[in-house]
Amino acid sequence: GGGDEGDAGGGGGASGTIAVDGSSTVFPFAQAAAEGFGQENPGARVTVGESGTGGGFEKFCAGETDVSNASRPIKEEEIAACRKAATRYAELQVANDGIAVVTNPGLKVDCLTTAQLKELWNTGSDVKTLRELDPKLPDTELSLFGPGTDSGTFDFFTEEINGEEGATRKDYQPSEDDNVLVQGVAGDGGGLGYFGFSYYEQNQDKLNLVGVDGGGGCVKPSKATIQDNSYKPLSRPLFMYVSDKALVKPQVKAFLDFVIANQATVAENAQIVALTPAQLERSRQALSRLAPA
Amino acid sequence: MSARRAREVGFHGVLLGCLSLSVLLLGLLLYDVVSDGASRLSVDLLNRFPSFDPQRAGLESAFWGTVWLMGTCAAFIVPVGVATAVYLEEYADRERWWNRLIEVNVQNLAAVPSIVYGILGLAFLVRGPLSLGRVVLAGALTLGLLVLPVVIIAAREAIRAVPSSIREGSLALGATQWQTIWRQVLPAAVPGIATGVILALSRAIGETAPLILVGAATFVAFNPSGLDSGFTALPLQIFNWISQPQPEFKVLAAAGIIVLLMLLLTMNAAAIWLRNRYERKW
Amino acid sequence: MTDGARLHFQDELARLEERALDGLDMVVAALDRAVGALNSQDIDLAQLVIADDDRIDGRYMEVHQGLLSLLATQAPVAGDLRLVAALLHVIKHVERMGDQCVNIAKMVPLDGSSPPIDPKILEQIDRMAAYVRTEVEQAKRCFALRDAELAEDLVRQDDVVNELNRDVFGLALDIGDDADRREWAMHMILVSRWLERIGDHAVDIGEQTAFVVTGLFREFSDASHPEGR
Amino acid sequence: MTDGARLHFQDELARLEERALDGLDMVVAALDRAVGALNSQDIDLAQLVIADDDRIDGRYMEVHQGLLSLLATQAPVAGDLRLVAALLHVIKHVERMGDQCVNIAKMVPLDGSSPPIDPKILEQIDRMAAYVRTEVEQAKRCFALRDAELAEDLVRQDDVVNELNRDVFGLALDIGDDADRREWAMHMILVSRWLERIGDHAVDIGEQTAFVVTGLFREFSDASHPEGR
Amino acid sequence: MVTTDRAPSESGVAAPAPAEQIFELRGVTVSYAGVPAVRDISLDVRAREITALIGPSGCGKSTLLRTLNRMNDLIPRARVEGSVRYHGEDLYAPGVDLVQVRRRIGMVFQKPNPFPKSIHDNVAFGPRVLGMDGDLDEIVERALRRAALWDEVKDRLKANAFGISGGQQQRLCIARALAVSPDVILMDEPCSALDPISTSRIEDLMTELKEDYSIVIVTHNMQQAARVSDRTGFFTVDPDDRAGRMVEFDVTDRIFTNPADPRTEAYVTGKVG
Amino acid sequence: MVTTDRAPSESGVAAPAPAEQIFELRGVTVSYAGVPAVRDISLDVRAREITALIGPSGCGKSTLLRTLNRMNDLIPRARVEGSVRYHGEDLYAPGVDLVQVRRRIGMVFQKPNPFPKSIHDNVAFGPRVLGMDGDLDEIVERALRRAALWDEVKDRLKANAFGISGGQQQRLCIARALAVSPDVILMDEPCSALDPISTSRIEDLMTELKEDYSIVIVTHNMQQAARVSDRTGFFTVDPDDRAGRMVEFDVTDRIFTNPADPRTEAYVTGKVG
Amino acid sequence: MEAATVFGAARPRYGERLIRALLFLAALLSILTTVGIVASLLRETVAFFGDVSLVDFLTGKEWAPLFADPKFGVWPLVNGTLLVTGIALAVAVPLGLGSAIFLSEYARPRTRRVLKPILEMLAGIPTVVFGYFALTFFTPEILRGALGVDVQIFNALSAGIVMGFMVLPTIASVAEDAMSAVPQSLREGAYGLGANRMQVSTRVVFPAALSGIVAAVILGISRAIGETMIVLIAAGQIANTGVNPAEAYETMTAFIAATGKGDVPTGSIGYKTIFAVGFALFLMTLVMNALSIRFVRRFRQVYE
Ligand SMILES: Nc1ncnc2c1ncn2[C@@H]1O[C@H](COP(=O)(O)OP(=O)(O)OP(=O)(O)O)[C@@H](O)[C@H]1O
Ligand SMILES: Nc1ncnc2c1ncn2[C@@H]1O[C@H](COP(=O)(O)OP(=O)(O)OP(=O)(O)O)[C@@H](O)[C@H]1O
Ligand SMILES: [Mg+2]
Ligand SMILES: [Mg+2]
Ligand SMILES: O=P([O-])([O-])[O-]
Repeated sequence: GGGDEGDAGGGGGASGTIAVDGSSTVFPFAQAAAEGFGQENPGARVTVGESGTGGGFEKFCAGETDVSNASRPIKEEEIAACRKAATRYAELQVANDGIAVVTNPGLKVDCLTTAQLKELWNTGSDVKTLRELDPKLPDTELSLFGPGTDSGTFDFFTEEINGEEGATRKDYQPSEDDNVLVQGVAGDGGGLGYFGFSYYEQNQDKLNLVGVDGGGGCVKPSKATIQDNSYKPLSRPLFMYVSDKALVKPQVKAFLDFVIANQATVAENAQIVALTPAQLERSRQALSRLAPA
Repeated sequence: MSARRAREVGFHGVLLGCLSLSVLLLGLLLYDVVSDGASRLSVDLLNRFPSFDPQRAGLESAFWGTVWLMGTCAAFIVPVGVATAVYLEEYADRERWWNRLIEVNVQNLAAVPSIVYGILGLAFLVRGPLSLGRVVLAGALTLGLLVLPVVIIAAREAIRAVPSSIREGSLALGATQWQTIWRQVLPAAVPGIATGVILALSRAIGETAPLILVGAATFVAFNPSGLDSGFTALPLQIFNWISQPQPEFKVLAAAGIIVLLMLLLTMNAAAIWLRNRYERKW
Repeated sequence: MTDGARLHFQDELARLEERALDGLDMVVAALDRAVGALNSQDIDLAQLVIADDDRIDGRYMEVHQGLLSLLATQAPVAGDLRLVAALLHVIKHVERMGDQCVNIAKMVPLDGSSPPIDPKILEQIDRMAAYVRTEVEQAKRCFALRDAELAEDLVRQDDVVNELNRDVFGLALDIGDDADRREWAMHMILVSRWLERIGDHAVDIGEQTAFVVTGLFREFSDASHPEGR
Repeated sequence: MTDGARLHFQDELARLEERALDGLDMVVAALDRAVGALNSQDIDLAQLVIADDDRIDGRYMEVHQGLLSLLATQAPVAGDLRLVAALLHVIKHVERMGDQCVNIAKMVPLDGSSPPIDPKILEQIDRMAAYVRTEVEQAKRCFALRDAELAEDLVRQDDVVNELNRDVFGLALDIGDDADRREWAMHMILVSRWLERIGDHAVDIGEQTAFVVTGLFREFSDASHPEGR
Repeated sequence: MVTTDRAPSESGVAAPAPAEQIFELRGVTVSYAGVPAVRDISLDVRAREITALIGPSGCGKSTLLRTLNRMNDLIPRARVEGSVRYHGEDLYAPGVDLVQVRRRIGMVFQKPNPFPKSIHDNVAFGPRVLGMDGDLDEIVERALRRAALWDEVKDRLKANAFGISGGQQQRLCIARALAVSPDVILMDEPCSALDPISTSRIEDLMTELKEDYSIVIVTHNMQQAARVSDRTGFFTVDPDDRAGRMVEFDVTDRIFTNPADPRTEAYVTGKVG
Repeated sequence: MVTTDRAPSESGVAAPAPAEQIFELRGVTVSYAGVPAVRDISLDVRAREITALIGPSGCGKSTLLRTLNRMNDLIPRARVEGSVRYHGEDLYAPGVDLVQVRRRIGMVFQKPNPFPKSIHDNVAFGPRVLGMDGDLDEIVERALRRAALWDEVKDRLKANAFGISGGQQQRLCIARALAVSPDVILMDEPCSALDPISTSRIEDLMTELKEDYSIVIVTHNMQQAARVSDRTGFFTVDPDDRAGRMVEFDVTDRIFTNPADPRTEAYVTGKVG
Repeated sequence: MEAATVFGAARPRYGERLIRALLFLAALLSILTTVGIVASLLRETVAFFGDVSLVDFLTGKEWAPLFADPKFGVWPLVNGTLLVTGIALAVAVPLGLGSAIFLSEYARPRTRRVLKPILEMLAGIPTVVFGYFALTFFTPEILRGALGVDVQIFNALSAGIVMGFMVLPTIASVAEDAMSAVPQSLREGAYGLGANRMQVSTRVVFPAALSGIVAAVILGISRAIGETMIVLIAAGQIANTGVNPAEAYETMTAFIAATGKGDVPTGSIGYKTIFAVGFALFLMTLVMNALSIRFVRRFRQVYE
């Protein structure tokens, strides 16, 4: 179980445990939220894990966590699992995320179309150099990097670019750890890879950012283009799921209230892309709908 | 004769090279870590909770989490490990298949990868029969089970090192078997057992994979308050920091590694002290 | 710290030495009686000497066996070993001396007949006996005290005894023609020889004393060397 | 596998036994010479016996010391120990027998004077000497062969010698009144006693044989018991 | 001609006191895992005597000794057949209390095995575990005195027992055994790890102790058996079944001067192997 | 009255052959970390003799023995003063080849220490490391025969050396030493771990070996020194400086029947400690 | 019965029996642990083999369980595990044993007293640290930089070598223990025959300590096979059937850790693979261990 029941103390006095787990993409955001919440409510004991979106849902449906972070919406199998455990839940979008496509600074490329990306990354692709995609591009032999098959980023990218979740060429170098991918691309003259935008932000000097042309011209990811979803199709929403059972605990409710109320600050602290006002409003409403009588 | 001598000198050189290379590389690693992390090494590090802001982040909760884990782990492995060792050494009749099974089993467990223990901890302690949740107790027991074979094997060796003449001497005075074990064998084996326990704990303290699998949280902004409290631990925190995109966290991670190494150093020093202090040539 | 070491062995060795040397007392007693019986033609006394020899023989066997046991069980070396070896001889001498006393006692006619006695010879025999007695006692003393000088002094005593022995011989030769007297005189020659032999045994014990003390072999007097005789 | 065990000790013990028993051969030689000298009044031969006694004494010391060394260094037990103890006595007997031979040889007048000889007595002495000689040889044989029966047989031989001794005594008594003859006869009594004692020593060696073989003490004949004499 | 045969055993050193039997073994066979280690041993151990067991390695001396205080019970597959009586009672009867057996029948081992404690605590251990009454210090002192060790250690009773010499350690082990007031002391090669001087110290002690205790000693050292014991049993390995047998049991003098069995003679004179 | 004094030593067993000196020690002091263990030892070891060193524990017998093949060089802070000459040459001169020294001066230790190899390889070890010429099998056989072990092991030369008995192991160690054709064999209590029968086997072997080799043996067992050696040195610990001294060095017979020094007498008769 | 008079009535000692029972229960826990491991692995493994045939699992040459067209041949993972372990051993065994021989036979006692604990402490460095060292320092600076080897950024070589340094202290320490335990008398015996230090070390001490050395190596193998973090971080995650160490490989442990931490939905086939691979890993270590026990025992019998 998630821990002891806490009493809903007065302003800033929420106490008791709150178990948050799930996506590692959302982790920085959840961590910053928990930290802020903890400062206001010293009695509250928030834990944040990063079991991954799938791992998070597993625990969440089993009733082990109060809040589950997710970098994608919940899937059929997971819904089934939750149903089986009689766990009912609600979904809140808490931030946005983009996937950055990057190359080694030595590999000069400014923009790729989704079609080119697909040609490069799809199942069975044996593209060895960018020149095979476009004669103007360098013919450096490529070293491909990407997240491991276990991450939400992988699922999202393969879905959006290759059209089927999990469909990808297999001779790239995957890692679950985005830092490792940064290392890989930065360390390999022919390095090309994709991963969460924030990792690009932190390593701009080592990487060359590639714009993506999803039909509407070449757009480079940035906080703004991700937030307004103009960086297509590689922008995505990030979620927190909360269960009914958890919401009964006043501290959980207080926590979620805090998250929504301070969404922008938290996102900034976490160096993650904040919600648009519209998105924020939708989440706020969703939360208040959840609020127990 | 001089060819012999030359070979001797060459061999010496090669051996020295082996050792130097080993020490050199490990020294390089340490240097790498220390030079990265030294700047962040301060008391504050231990007085602060983790944070999104690398400037403010510390490992208080991870440190105390580790302390709790180790304490609980020790409280588990010492009685169970010693009891098992005593049973195997003093009571078990090796002719019986079940006792041989236990023996072989312990040896096997010692070789099982730590990650498998993570699976076990998740399935049986956090969930399943015990359903403890992701609390100190579950983490400690997982690590405990992981290093239990180490303790059992060390304790067995320590107990075996107590010469049987001590046992016979005691029994011949009319002491019962348990009196003999409790008053003679165990006291004499304490240094060996203690060394084994410390070595086991120093293995447990650095384990990351099983805790990850058990699903220990990485952001915990409070110190454990009991066995049923959520927790994080030093290696988890270090791993987390290493995985953060901001380079400042790498420095923090290095500082965390230094802290962990210092804990290790302390424990090893204790083990060495114990070993030297009580080393006994029978 | 060393007091207790091999206590048992030392005790036992001392005890055996005492028993062996006490054997010399038994010899003295037997000697007194035998010579007394000869003087007084006392058959009972003579019989007593003969019967008592069993005790001396018993002592011989006891000490001899005791010494062998010590050798077997304690494996003595150096001074201890010399003492054991010497005692083996001493006790044998005791036994032999006992036999000589028996021989003397047997010279008392068993039929109670009184042979013709020559007082001069008898006196000489008595004097000899007295000397021999002293010799035996001195042998005991020198051994007990480990006194090599006293032991060597025995040779001087023995010279006197040898002298007396020769005197008896001379007296017996001069005894005259009476067959009975002559026979008696002949017997006295034998007695004197036996006494002399007892003295020899005593000297031998003295030699053993010197051996125990110095570890060197040394024959005080020797048949083959003129000085001795 | 066991052949080699304590080889050195066994060799040494065997060697010492041989040396000791060879001592008996020396005694036989001395005896022959002494009696021969007596018969022929051969001063040189007599001197030879006297001089040669040093060799016997030397043998005594050699064997005795060898035995002591064995006792000290090899700590023999059981049968080995009995053998060592018996040899200690045997070699002492050898030495004593040597002394008796010297005594006999000394009966040859050194001034070259020819004493009046009684052929009957001399014949008897010769017979005695022959018997004693056999006894000594038999003693050697029985000891070497560890033959207890042969050892006991010595007693029978010794009875003959004792008989002859008594005969010599009787003959000497009857020798008549001539002083010189009487003196000579007296000397012959002594010679016969010495011969008899050599026999006794031989019997003693027999006793030691029985002791080595059986480990039991047993005096074959004893002064204090009538059967023996 | 009268022969005055005397068995040397009877003319030997002081004759034993009226024979009180401590142990009576009849047809004792001890097996390990079904294989007999010693077979068919019958012998009597008398009070206030030192009984020595000698014989070549592996002839079962230790095995037999450990039968006397049921130390073999510790070995899982050891089995004792035949009758072992202690003061007339069956030592192997069901219901015999092992603790009592081992208290009454003390044991001293080949290598000094002091406990890793202070000298005092070593001696006090037995009385403590047995819950003996009486002033512990007094018991300790008495035992140490009895073992001729008091003077050497009285100033450092609190010192660790490993700090004293091997010979002193062995005497400490004897003191430890004495502290529980045993009746018999079994010693398995008690001097084989000691130098000659310590050995003779222990031998002296045994000789003293036999005034009050009965002692059974196993020793490889024939000379030792010869020196200290009153009676000696000679064991050998039967070449047929590789099990130990007792060849001869007699007063020690006799075993060493005139043994009855040629195998004993061969062994004591060093002629076998 | 002529006295026929004779020193028993000269009437003893076979007199030694014309004295060829193997070792000549003059004023040898050996210290560990500056503390002398034996002090001022002068003695001569003769060829084809067994020289025994006896004395109480700690008197420096082993130390002195190990000085003779420079085994003490292995101990970092051991120092040898005085002169040790081997066949007249300074053993401690600079430039002396330790390998040659140890090859000529073999050593056998207290506990049998066969290498964990086959019997054959144990014996072949020395010749191999020294790169000796000749048929190895022949060398091995010769050494084993010389050590009186060949018949017992010839059928299992390939078997592990641990499979044979302790006594055989010790003879194997002797064979191993013989295989490199030494001149002297040093033995440090070679029988103290063995039973009496194995011991007497080794003693026999020593007696045989001394026909061709010179042997120096350290032993705790006085009887052993007495039994096997030709000459014996008695050592004792000086109570003042706790260093060992040689009290007496003489032919063995004399040491055991009539020692010159009362301390020797006291020691050999067991009256000290 | 009769015994009552001499020895007093025997008291049954229930306490002793109770203690024995408790100790036995403690010992049983280790069995329970194994049962627990097998049970926790087996449930999902059985479910896994409901979906995937055992034959495919064992004989398939392609491992892609989470891709659109999943492939379940475990061989690439095993291959990766063996390759990395092999490289690690190639580093750790010679260096570890060399160091052990040096410490045990050549070093002065003081050097040894200092170095040995340092080595032992190094054995306790969290493997995460080694992982990052491999990725951020060893691959770029040493392999590519200093040595100029053309390796991918994730590669078996770097992971293996660094893993070798990770297990090296373990091997060195255990082997040194074994060699120190060789009685001094053996060394003296060899010196006494004129052997030099090298000959003593290699021909006497090393063979004598062989069982302990084998145990050390096997312990090293176990640690290498079971090691997760280094390979997770530095070896890459490509299920690779090749043998070129310059390429990236995925090992069994890395797969489990990555997938367990990742985004696989509970109950999906991907989720079950974790357990199937875990079970295979468990069996592998089991077999290794059985071999080692037998091996060590055989040596013990011969040499002790
Ligand atoms: N615990 C045991 N298990 C199996 N066999 C044993 C055991 N103890 C002894 N034996 C065997 O029993 C026999 C007798 O052994 P025991 O130790 O009694 O002999 P010992 O005469 O004391 O020999 P030693 O003089 O070498 O001590 C030997 O063959 C031995 O191998
Ligand atoms: N390696 C060493 N370092 C320091 N001191 C030593 C060393 N070896 C021996 N000693 C000391 O030197 C002295 C003599 O020792 P050594 O071993 O030569 O005596 P020992 O006569 O052979 O004794 P033991 O009979 O017990 O073997 C002892 O006081 C001992 O403590
Ligand atoms: Mg035994
Ligand atoms: Mg020594
Ligand atoms: O941790 P994820 O966001 O990749 O599921």
